[in-house]
Amino acid sequence: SEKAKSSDDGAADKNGVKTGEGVTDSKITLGALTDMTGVYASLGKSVTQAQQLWVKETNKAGGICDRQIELAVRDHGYDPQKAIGAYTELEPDVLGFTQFIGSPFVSAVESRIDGQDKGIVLPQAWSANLVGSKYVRVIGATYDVETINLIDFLLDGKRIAKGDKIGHVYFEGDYGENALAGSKHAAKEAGLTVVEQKIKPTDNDMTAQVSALKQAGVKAVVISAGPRQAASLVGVAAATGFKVPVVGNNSAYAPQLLATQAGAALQKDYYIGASTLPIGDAAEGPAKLAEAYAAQYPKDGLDNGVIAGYNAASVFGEALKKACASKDLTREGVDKALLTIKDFGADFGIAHDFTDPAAPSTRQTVVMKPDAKTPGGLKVVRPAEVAPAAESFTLKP
Amino acid sequence: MSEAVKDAPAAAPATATPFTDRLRRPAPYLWLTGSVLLLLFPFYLDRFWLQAGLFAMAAAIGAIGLNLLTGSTGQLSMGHAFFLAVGAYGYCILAGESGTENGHALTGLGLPTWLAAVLAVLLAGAAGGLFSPIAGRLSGAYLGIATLALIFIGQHVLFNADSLTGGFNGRPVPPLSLFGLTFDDAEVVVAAVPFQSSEKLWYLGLAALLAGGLFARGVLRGRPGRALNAIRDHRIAAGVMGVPVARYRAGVFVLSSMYAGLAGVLLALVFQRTVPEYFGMILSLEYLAMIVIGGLGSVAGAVIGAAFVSLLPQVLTHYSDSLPLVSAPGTGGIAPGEASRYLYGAAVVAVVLFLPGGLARLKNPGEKKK
Amino acid sequence: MATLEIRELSVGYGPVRALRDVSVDVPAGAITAVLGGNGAGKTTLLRAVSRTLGFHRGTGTGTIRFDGRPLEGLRPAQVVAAGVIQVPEGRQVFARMTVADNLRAGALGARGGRKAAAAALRRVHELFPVLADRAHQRAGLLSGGEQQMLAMGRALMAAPRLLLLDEPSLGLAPLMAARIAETVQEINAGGTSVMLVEQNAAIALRLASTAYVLDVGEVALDGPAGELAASDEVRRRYLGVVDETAAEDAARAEGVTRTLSRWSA
Amino acid sequence: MTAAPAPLTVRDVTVRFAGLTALDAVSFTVEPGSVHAVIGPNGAGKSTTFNVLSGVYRATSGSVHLGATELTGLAPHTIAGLGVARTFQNLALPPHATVAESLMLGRHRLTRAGFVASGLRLPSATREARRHLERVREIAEFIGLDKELDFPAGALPYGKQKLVELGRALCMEPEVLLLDEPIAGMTAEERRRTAAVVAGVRDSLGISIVMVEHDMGVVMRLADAVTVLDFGRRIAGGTPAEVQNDPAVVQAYLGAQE
Amino acid sequence: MTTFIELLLGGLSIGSVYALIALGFVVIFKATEVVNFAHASLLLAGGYVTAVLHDDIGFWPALAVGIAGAAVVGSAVEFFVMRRYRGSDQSVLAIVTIGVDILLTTELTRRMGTDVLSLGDPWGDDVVTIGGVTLAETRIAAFLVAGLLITVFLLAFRFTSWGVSMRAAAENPQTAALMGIRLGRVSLSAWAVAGALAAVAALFLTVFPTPGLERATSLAALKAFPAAILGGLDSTTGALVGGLVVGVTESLATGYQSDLSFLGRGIGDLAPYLVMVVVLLVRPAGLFGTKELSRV
Ligand SMILES: Nc1ncnc2c1ncn2[C@@H]1O[C@H](COP(=O)(O)OP(=O)(O)OP(=O)(O)O)[C@@H](O)[C@H]1O
Ligand SMILES: Nc1ncnc2c1ncn2[C@@H]1O[C@H](COP(=O)(O)OP(=O)(O)OP(=O)(O)O)[C@@H](O)[C@H]1O
Ligand SMILES: [Mg+2]
Ligand SMILES: [Mg+2]
Repeated sequence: SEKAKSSDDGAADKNGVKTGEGVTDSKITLGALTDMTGVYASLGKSVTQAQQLWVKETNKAGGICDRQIELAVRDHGYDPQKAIGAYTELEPDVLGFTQFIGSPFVSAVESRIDGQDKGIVLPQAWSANLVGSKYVRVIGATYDVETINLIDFLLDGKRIAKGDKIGHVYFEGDYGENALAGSKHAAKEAGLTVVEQKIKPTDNDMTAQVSALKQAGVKAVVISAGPRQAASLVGVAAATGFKVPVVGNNSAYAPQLLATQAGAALQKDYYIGASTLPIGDAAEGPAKLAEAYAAQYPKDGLDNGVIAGYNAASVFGEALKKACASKDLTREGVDKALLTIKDFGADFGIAHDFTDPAAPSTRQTVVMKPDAKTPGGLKVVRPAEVAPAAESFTLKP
Repeated sequence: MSEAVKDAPAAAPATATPFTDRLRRPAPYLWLTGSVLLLLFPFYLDRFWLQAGLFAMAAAIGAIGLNLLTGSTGQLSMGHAFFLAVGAYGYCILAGESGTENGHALTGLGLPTWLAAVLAVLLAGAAGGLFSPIAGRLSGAYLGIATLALIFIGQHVLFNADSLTGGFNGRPVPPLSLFGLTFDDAEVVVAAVPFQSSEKLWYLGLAALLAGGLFARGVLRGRPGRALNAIRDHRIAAGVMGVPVARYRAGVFVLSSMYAGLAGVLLALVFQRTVPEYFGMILSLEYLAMIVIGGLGSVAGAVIGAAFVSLLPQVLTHYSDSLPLVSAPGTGGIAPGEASRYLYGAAVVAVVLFLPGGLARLKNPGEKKK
Repeated sequence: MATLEIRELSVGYGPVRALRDVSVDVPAGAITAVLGGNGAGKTTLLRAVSRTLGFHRGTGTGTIRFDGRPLEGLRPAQVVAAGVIQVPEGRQVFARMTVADNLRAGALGARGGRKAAAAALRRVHELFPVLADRAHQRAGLLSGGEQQMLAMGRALMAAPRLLLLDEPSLGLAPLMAARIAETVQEINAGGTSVMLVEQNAAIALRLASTAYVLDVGEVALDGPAGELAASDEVRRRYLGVVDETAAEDAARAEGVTRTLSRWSA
Repeated sequence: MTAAPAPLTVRDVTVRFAGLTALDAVSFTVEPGSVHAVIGPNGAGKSTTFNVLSGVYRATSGSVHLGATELTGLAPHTIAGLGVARTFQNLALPPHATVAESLMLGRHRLTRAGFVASGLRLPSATREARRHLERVREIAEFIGLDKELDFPAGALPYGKQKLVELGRALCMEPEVLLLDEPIAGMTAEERRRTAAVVAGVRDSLGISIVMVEHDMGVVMRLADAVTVLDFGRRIAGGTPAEVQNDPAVVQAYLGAQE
Repeated sequence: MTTFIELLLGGLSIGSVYALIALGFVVIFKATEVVNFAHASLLLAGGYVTAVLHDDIGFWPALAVGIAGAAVVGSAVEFFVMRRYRGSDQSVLAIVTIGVDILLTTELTRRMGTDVLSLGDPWGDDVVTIGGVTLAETRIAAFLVAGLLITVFLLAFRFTSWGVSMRAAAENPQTAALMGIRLGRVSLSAWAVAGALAAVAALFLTVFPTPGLERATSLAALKAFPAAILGGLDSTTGALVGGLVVGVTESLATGYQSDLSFLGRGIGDLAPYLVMVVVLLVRPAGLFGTKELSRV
């Protein structure tokens, strides 16, 4: 049968470039496992479109290694069965994945990735649990590190001080609980106490949480949830006269929120951390991308998913170029190439270092603030910086 | 009796006896061809299709169980996913080793995997038994929504009992070993075809499905099946006929939970890692859709419905590039995920509308439901 | 004149033929009885008139006219609006509703106003005092006979022009059955035509002016009730009047010789 | 089976529902092997009596014994297990199951196959099913339902459905058979035939039969003893002839005879 | 103590929104004995129409059109789908509504995309403070509206012929038809009313303190399930009480989660279900539901 074993690895093209899965003489196929119809639809859409934009630009510029890039996209709608199915489907035909939304699903296939498949996967999730694999590479600071940086921002601004209580409202699951680990670490270092409030993605009304935090007397709140929860939290806090700063992780904001009732409150005392500059920033990288993206997708708004997606695709592209240079476009070759990338992506505010699989590609965080006047709705209030407490923090013992 | 009376009635419907029933089934060679095809698939299909098939088999086992409960006894359950979770996690906990993963301590009993699989199924049954004060007393919509509570309780436990479930991280699933054969990704070459976990599990899944199907058929055609139907049709009369209603209701709940448990074990083996997100309400609803699409109260219906519901999205996504109407993700238009939901929603509505007995009726329109 | 004319009516339930070319007339102001054994098609006949065959997946051909107006193509509610009210077989009370609400449901199809409904209710309570006593009890908890009374009372609430009764005395004690008979007569005297399906042929034939006998879906006999009551066939099969020879016939035909031995296993 | 059937004793049974006494200290005894009729106006409490006897209702006070066994307070299926079978005044047949299946349900208490045995199709289960199906055929033939065995019970005419009910109860091989209006809704000829079946059951099986019936003709012909209820109280009892001429009975129930 | 009162009042206020949603379930159940899983999508439909129109025609007209629109969607579901299944098994019908829900939700979320839509209500984020406890004005409005609507329906079911028709049609369609009840009209009206109620509920579910209408809003509607069951699926009073109980339970469980942390955190969602299970153990038909009635 067709499945009968035939050795096809180690093939080389006329230029002596070794090729493997997902690479032909004229084409490099990359996979993207995204969510455009499920709970992370807004992220998935921006990331995917940005990556498609990158593919288009790259191909226009002649491709990589004389090959055109092709992106095979599968929308799993945040359904584990579909996600795993899509991974299984694409894996034999692609070189690697520029995107894999849903860290639980990435964890689910991680043993396959590390054990046999060995293709690079760049998940669009910033959980520390994903760090440590040679092939699954998180781009940017993980949630715990980001949270430590955010708390540092509050300490820095003298908004909180030793002995204070801070509230942490977080999602059940990977994202929230990883962020919580960060805030606990930061609190320990700075002599703070964390008041926990765990919520589920279906909770949209933060009234009870605000009541509880107010009662506990917290001086600031960290939110590691979705945009809606952040909007409700900030809105309710403002309306009930609970005037404390609120900081959120990069997933706790969407520019659409500015048009809601909470819009005004969000622009007052709410801060978001991320490992890239905001898309509306005047720096060259974001500005150019914003322009190109708006030209390509005039109907869609700009948000930070655009940068995240584009950045991830460029990292993959960079690895491909290096692999091409060393004449090895196999998965192994690309992985080796990625491990040599040390200082990439500074156009978007932060340089990433991929040489150590056990560490996130950066520990820096840009702190931003919602602002209705900038495209993408965010402006920088503190440029990329690492909190001392985040320097050496590792989640894994 | 006079001769005239013995004349068969003009419009005699299908007889109920198993013997004649057997005669009415499609010719044996059809079965034979089907079986041979099923047995050969691992030699030709790639992992994606095998895995999709395995998902469908697991779903079919679970759906058979749910059909015993909802179709045959009239007890609506929306908590099926909970018992799937008990099976899946039960297996992991029983078979897994204690240790730490990602900094979390994980408890495991390290039992032989085959024993763990059996115990996991029993554990799911026991979980169903714990629910029997409710399952024995409630029916209809009330039971349906009461069982929904199981989903929420289940998810809560899955996320919070870290040391057992691994929390949001889930747990790795130890590969099953049976008679010295391990169902893992280590390649075994059979007829020049490399057999990995999917290929090996394929046969395990087939065997489990066949056994589960035959067992359910036996139950339905036998004394318990009649008692269950009687409870569905007229609870008081069933009691007066000597059927202990609460005990049977609880009993079938346990049995259906065990089917779910078995499905859960198989799913876990296919997934190779348990993820708490999977065992949510949507999954329960999908199972309900399966049995309605396939045909309430029938084993074949459950299998057909399960195949339909579980394969449809995978197939649509797979062929999303070449299907009209459906556009590739990110290019605007209807995404394959959406298209498959439209189709699946419409299928639920349409099947019930045009085939009141479910898809199973298509095969054999005259056949009595069972 | 309000007349019901049924012509060449054939009805089938899937493959089962329940009625074949049945023609029946219910003249205005008269009581017409329909007799027949189990499965003869009596209920089917009434369903065809009230247009509720659809609920049983039955289909029919032929014509049914009420007051010259064809009933085919009407919805059940429109038939009710025309003044044709049926008391269904097997009581069919709304079990979870109170007795009072059942009666209110009966009045929904009535053409009279609030006053007429109040008067009808008074009348029903007079006929069946137990329905007044139990006004707030759930109908499903009534005894079988009480439910039958409720079903009858409910139909009377609608002030029908043509009343279709499907075994109104089923399960009623002799006294109550006699009361129902009187009531039917009284209603009829008030100008309502009645089509009466009854197993209790004695009562039916006494009340009715004409009668039809259905046998396996066909009209076997019809004529003035008095004449039918005198015929041997009707006497033996429906009136339970047994003379010597008939009893012997019956014994032979029915295989009374059959016995059942004790199960010993 | 048991050689000497036991008497069924109802002693001082009272049943109260919110604001209503459906049975008020009713006592009677059903002699073994006899046909005992319970008659009375509508709502007198006849079906309630049956519901108490079969365990569907719980008596507020009083007791029911079958021989020495106390039935009061037992669950319906336990009572069925002791050999008390009944039919229902308002049919209680599964609409889609065939007559044969409905009758097989009656065999429930006599058969053993559970989930495991049936699921695995153990030979014991198969054998059992075959034997009992045989007996079901026999009973169906006895009551004249052999032609309808494969029909869905729900599509049969009312009178036939009543027969199926009777057959299902007979299939339980009862010691006491409770018949709630077994011949209502039948023509005279069918009544006669059904009455013959009931008589045949008593004669050939020798079981006790308690029967609620409004057809006095049949009661007179079949019953060995009669209990008359009115408003939940026992107002008369004795042989059919005695009861028929009891003025209280005439006044409450029979009315002026035609 | 003020926390307790604040949480209690907060719970009552969100509870009245749940009560409104639950009322929609109850109306359909009373009229057709169907558990309507498509209710969440009706809610989405009503909210969506209001959200896209309010900019152009103002809030109140938009709300009116939204209510009418959801009523039309509800009627369409009845007319094109549910009507064809009359007489089917209850669980089959429930599952058909799941199919309908999938269709409607997919279409609506596709239209909404990833936006968070504002309904443009006039209350904004205004709050009132009573004795140190702050409450959103929107929630007070919700409480009043829920109370009003539930009273109206309670009376309508009990005293109008519409109510009698509806209950009769639900219980025994054939006999109801024999009473001259127009089954089609009755169930159509029930679905229309449920749609309208869903639109009202959508308004209160998406205004402050929640950020707005978006694809996940329909998930929040699921919380009305325990509310409807707990109160009794066929009871309007039950919808109100159930909604309030769920709201308060959820609010207290959330507010005191630190004290309850031995149960695992985040039990706010779970607590209503636990309360529901306990209630069902004691009263299998909910607090105010009609007990399963059966005599033979
Ligand atoms: N719903 C149904 N589906 C299939 N067949 C039916 C249905 N209802 C009635 N029949 C068949 O139609 C025929 C006539 O039945 P029908 O109920 O009209 O008889 P009937 O004269 O009213 O009998 P009874 O005196 O027992 O009430 C019977 O053979 C019966 O089996
Ligand atoms: N579960 C119940 N709840 C309330 N009342 C009941 C219940 N069961 C029976 N009753 C009442 O008890 C009385 C006796 O009912 P029962 O059914 O025993 O009468 P019956 O003698 O069988 O009458 P029929 O000849 O009309 O069948 C009736 O008035 C009935 O309404
Ligand atoms: Mg009839
Ligand atoms: Mg009775």
